[in-house]
Amino acid sequence: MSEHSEHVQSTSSPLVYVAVYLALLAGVGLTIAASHLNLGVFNVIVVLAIAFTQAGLVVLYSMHLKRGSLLNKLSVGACFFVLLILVGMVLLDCVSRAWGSW
Amino acid sequence: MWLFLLTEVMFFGGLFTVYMIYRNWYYPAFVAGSHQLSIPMGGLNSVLLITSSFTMALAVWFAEARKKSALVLCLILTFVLGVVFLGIKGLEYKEKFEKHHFPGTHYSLQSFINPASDPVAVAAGDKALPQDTAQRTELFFSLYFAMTGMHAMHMIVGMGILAFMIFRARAGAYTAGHTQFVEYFGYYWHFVDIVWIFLFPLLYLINRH
Amino acid sequence: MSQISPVLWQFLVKWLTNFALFPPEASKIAPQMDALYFFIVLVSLIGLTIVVLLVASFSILYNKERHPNAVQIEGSTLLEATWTIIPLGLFLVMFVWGALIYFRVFTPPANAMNIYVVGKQWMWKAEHEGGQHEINSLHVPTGRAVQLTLISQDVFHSFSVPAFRVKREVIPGRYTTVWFEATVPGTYHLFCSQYCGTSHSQMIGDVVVMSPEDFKKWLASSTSGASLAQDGERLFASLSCAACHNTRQDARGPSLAGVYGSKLTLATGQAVTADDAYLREAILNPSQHITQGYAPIMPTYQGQVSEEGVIALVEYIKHLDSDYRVQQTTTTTDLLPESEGHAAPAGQQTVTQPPTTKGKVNP
Amino acid sequence: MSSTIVSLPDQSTARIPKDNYLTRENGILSWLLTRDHKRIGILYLISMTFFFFIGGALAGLIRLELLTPQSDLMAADTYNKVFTMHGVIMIFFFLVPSVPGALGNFFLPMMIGAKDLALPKMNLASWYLYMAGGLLALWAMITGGVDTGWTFTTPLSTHYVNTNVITTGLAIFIAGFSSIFTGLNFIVTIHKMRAPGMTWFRMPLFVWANYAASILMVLGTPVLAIAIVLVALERTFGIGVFDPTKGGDPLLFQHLFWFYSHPAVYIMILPGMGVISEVISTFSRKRVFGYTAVAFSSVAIAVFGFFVWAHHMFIMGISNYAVLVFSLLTMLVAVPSAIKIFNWAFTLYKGSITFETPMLYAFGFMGLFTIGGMTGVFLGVSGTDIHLTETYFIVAHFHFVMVGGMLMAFLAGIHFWWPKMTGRMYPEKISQLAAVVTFIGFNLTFFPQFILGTLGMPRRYASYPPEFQILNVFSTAGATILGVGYLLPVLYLVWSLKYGKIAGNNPWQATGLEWQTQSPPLTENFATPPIMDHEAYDYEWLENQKEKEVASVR
Repeated sequence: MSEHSEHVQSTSSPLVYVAVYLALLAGVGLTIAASHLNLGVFNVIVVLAIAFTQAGLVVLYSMHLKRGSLLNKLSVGACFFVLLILVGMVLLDCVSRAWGSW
Repeated sequence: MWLFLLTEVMFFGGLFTVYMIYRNWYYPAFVAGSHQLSIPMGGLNSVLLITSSFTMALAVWFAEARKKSALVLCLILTFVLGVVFLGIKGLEYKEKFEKHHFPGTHYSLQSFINPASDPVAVAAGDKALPQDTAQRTELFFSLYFAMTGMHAMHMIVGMGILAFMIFRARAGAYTAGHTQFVEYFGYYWHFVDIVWIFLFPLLYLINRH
Repeated sequence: MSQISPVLWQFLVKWLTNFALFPPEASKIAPQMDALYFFIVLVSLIGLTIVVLLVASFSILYNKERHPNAVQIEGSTLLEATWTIIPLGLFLVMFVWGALIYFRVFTPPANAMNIYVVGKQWMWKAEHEGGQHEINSLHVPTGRAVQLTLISQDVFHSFSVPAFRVKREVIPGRYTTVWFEATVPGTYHLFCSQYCGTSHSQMIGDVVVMSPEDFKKWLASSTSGASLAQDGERLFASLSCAACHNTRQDARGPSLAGVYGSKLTLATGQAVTADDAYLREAILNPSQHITQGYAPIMPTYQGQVSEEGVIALVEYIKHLDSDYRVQQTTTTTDLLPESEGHAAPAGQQTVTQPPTTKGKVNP
Repeated sequence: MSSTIVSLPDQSTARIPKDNYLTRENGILSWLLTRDHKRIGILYLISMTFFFFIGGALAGLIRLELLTPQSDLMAADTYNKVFTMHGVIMIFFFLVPSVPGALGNFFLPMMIGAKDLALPKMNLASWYLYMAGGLLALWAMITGGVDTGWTFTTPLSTHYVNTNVITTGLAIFIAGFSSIFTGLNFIVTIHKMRAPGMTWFRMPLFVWANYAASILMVLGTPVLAIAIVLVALERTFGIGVFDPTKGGDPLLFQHLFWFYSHPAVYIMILPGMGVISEVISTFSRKRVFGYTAVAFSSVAIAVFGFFVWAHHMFIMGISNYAVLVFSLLTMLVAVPSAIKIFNWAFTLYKGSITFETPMLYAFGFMGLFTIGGMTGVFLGVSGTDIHLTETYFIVAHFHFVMVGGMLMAFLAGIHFWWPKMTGRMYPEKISQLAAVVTFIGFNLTFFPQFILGTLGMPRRYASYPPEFQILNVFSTAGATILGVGYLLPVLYLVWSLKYGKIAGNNPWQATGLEWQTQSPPLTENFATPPIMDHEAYDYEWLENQKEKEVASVR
C-alpha cells in the first residue's frame, strides 16, 4: 500500500505526539464535563466541536496530514465533502418531512 | 492507504447518518438509552485508546529512529492497551446482555418503563418513560451495538496485524529503513481511535446533566 | 408458415385495433401531465434528430473517400457554451413545469372526499367513509376530487392508476396521500407497482369511475350497515378511550371533539395541525404527541389495533365535531354535494398557496 | 465499406512476437498467481463473459415468460427469483466491473506509459474477491435463490422473504470490496505512475473517465456495504433500524442504498464513455472536439452523481422539499452528458471517417445513449416521474443506458483493442454484421418497453393484463435477435484467436501509447519506458513518427 513514494523521514519530535496526547486527554475530560452542563441544543454542538478538534489533531499531526502531499489533503477534503452531502441531504429529507407539504 | 481510510470513513459515515436521524427523531429514548452506558468505563476506554494511539505514534517514530527494542515495547504496549479496551468493552456488552438490552426478541424495556428497578437508571435520575418512547431505546441499543461492534471488529483486525508486526519487529524487520508498513498501520490505528473519539460523546454523553 | 401466419395476422389485427401510445386520460391531472410528457418527447425528438443528423451528415461528408485528410480542430468555446446553456435552459423549464405538476398531484384540495386504502400482501382494501369496503377495486364518482389516504400493513406497495397518471408509494407505518378528480366514467387498471413479494403481479384491481348518480346508487347498495365512524365509535368504546378522552372537568386526556383540523400545541412546545397522520401517530406513539397541559399517561396501541382499526378511529375522531350520527345514517350519499364538487377547480389549489407554517414547526 | 484505415503488416512475413505477456510464463498457476495487469484483465474478461451469459440466460427466461400474459412458463416466485438474479449478476458482476475490470486493467497503465498498476497484488486480490463474490452469488442462486429484487427494499428484504438474502448480500459486499480495490488502484496509478511528459491534460479521455469512475467506486461503495450490513443485522438479530414497527424508517435504507446505487450507474457508464472517446477519435482521425470539456464533464458527472440519488424515491414519501432539491440537481447532472454527446458528434466534423466495427458500435452507442439519457430526464422531472416510475418505462430507460450505452461501448472497446490484446484481428465483415444485428435487436427489444411503460405496465410483473401482450411479443422477438447479436462475437472472437490476421503494432493508426508497442505487449508493456512528448490524439505527431521510422530504416 504505497502511495507516497516521496516518503520522508518524519522527524517531528515525539514532543509533538506528547502534546497531541495531552490535548486529546484534555478533550476527553472536556467532553465529559461539557455533557454535564445544560446547554440545550448546544450540548451536541459543543461535544461534536470538541470531537472534531480532537480528530483534526490526530489527522494533522499523528497521521502527518499536515506534511502530507496535496493529493492526500485533497482526497480527505473530497471525502468529507461527500460525507457532508450524505449526512446533510438525508437529514434534509428526514427533517423537512415534518414541515408538511408547504 | 489514505484512500482506503476514506472508504472506511464513508462506511462509518453511513452509520453516523443513521444515528443522527434517529437521535433527532427519538431524542428522549436516546437520552434514556445513553444513561444506561457507564461513563467511567467509556471514559476509561477513551483514555486507553488515546494512549494506545500515542504509543503507536511513538512506535512509528522509533521505527524511523531505528530503535528496535523501543519499537517492540511500544507495539506490545499498543497491543496490551487494545486488549484491555476490548476487555472493558466485553464487560459492558456482558452487562447489556444480562439486562436484556441487546436488541431482538429478548429485548426488555424494564429499565426504562420502571427505572426504579434498575440502579443505573436510578443513579442517572431517570424518570419512567411511556411505553412507546421506551420502545425506541431498542433503536439506540441497535445503533450502539452496530457502531461499537463495527469499531471492535476493526480493532480485532488491527490487533491481528499488530501481533504479526510485533513478531516481525523482533526480527528487526522495520528498523532497517522500511518503516512504511508500520507507518500505514499507524494511520489505521489512529483512524480507529478517531472513530472512538466520535462514538464516545455521541453514545455515552447524551444529556448527562 | 401457414400455421404461423394466422397467429401473426391475429396479432397485427389486435395491435392495430388496440394500438395506443399512452393510456386513456381519465382524470383532471392527466392532460396536464401529458402536456409536459409530450413537451419532453418533443425536446427529446429534436435533440435526437440533431444528433442523428450531425452524425449522419458528417459521416457522409467526411468519410475517408471524400475527405482523406482530417483537419485538426481544437474545439470551440462558443459551441461548448451553446450546448451547455441550451440544454440547461430546457432542463430547467422541464424542472419547473414538472415541479408544478408534482405539487398539484400531491396537494389535495380541501373539499376532497376521503377514501382510505390499506395495502397488504397481496391485496388492496379500500374503505369509504360510509363504511363501504372494497377489495381490489375502487369506486369513485366523476367530477369530485377524491383524496386517498394510503397505508400499508407490511411492505412497500405502490398505488398506481395509469389512466389517472397518479401513483403513490404505500408505506408501512405512515400515511401517504394522493388525490385525483376522475373525468371519464369507465373501468381502469389499478396496479401495485412497487415490487412487494411473490404475488406482486396479482395485486391488481379495477378503478371504476361512475357518474355521480351511479355512484350514489352504488354507495347505497354496497353499504355494510355501519359507517366507518360508527365502526370507530365501537372501537373507541371497546378500548375505553372515553375513560380519559371526555368532556368532564377532571378528564385525564383532552377532549377530542373538534380536535380534527385544529392547531395544537404539544408538550414539547411544537405547534402541529391535527390531521390524519397526526391522529394515527398519537394513537400509536402517544408520548411523543402529548397536548400541552396533559400528562404522558396514554399507553401505546401499537400492535393492538389493526390499520383498519386505526382508520376507523381516525374517522370517528374526525366526525366528533358534529352530530355525525345523524349525518351518517341519513346519508352516506350526502357526501356528494353537487355544487361544492365543482367549487374549487382542482388545479388552482397549488398555484395560490396559503402562507406556510413551516417556521413554527421544528424550532 | 471501401475505405479503411486498417494497416496490417504483410501477412506472409508477419509473426506474432515470440516474447509477449501471454507466452512469458506458462501453466495455470502462472495465470492464477499473476500480477501482470494484462493477465488480470484477461481473467476479468473471461470471468465476466461467463457471468454475462448467465445473466443473459436469465434475461432470456424473463422475456420468454412475458411472451404470454399469464405466468405459465414459471410460477410467480420463480419469476421473481429470476429477475432478481438477473439484476444482481448483471449489475454487480458484469456492468460495474466490465470496462474497468477488463479494459481498464489492461489498458489504463499502458495508456499512461506505466509498466503495471501501482498495486499489482491488490489488483489480483480484487479479481479473487470478484470471483468469490460471483461464485457466492451463484451458490445463493442454486440453493434457493433470492426474490427481493436487486434493490433489496426494506422491509420486504428484512422481514417478509425467506430466501437467501444474507448470502446474496454477502456476495455483493465482497464484490464491493473488489470494486473498491480496483478504484483505489486506478487512482493511485493515475497519480503516481504517469510516464514522463504525461501531464493531466495529455491523458487519453479513457483514463479521465476511469479516474472519475474510480472516485465514485471508492467513496460510494462503502455506503452500500454498511446498508447491506444493517440489512443482515436486521435479519439475524432484528435490530429494528429499518423496521417501522420499532420506529425505524425503511426509507433510510433506500437513502443509503441509492447513495451508492445511483453513482453506480455512473461507475458503469463513465468508463464506457471513455471507450467511445477513444474510438471516435481514432476512426475520424481527429483530436476529440473540446478535449478539456469532455474531460471535465466526466469529473462533473462524478461529482454531481453524488447529489441526485433521491430521484429514485420521488413518490416514496420523501419530503417535498427534498424532491425539489433532488429534481433540480438531477437536471444539472443531465447537462454534462449532453455536452459529451455533442462533442463526440463534432469530433466527426472535418474528420476522415471510416466505419470499422468499433465505430459502428460507437455510433450505436451515441444513438441509444441519447435516447437513454433523454428518457432519464422524463424520470428526473418530478411531475412525469409520478406516472412513469416503477413501470416498464424505467426498465427501458436503464436498459438503453446500461445495455444500449454501456454494453455497446464495451463491445466497441473489445473490438477496438482486440488486436492489441491478442495480436490478431477479428474478422471485419461478420463483426460489422454483429454490430448491426445487435443494434436492431436492441431497439426491437427495448423500444416497445417505453410504450408499455407509458401505458402503465408495472415492472416486475410475472403476469400482466392481456392488452399489453403485443408489445411484449415484439420485445421478446427482439431479445432473440439481440441474443444472436451477442453470441456472434463470442464465436468469431474465439475463432480469431487462431485464424485471425496478424495485427501488427498499430492496426488502427491510433495515437495512444498502448499502440506504440508490440501486440500483444511485453509483460513490462514497453521495451523502453515511453516519454509522452505530444498532446493526446495528435495524429500529426503520429504521421511524423511514421516518416521518421521510414527514414531511419533507409
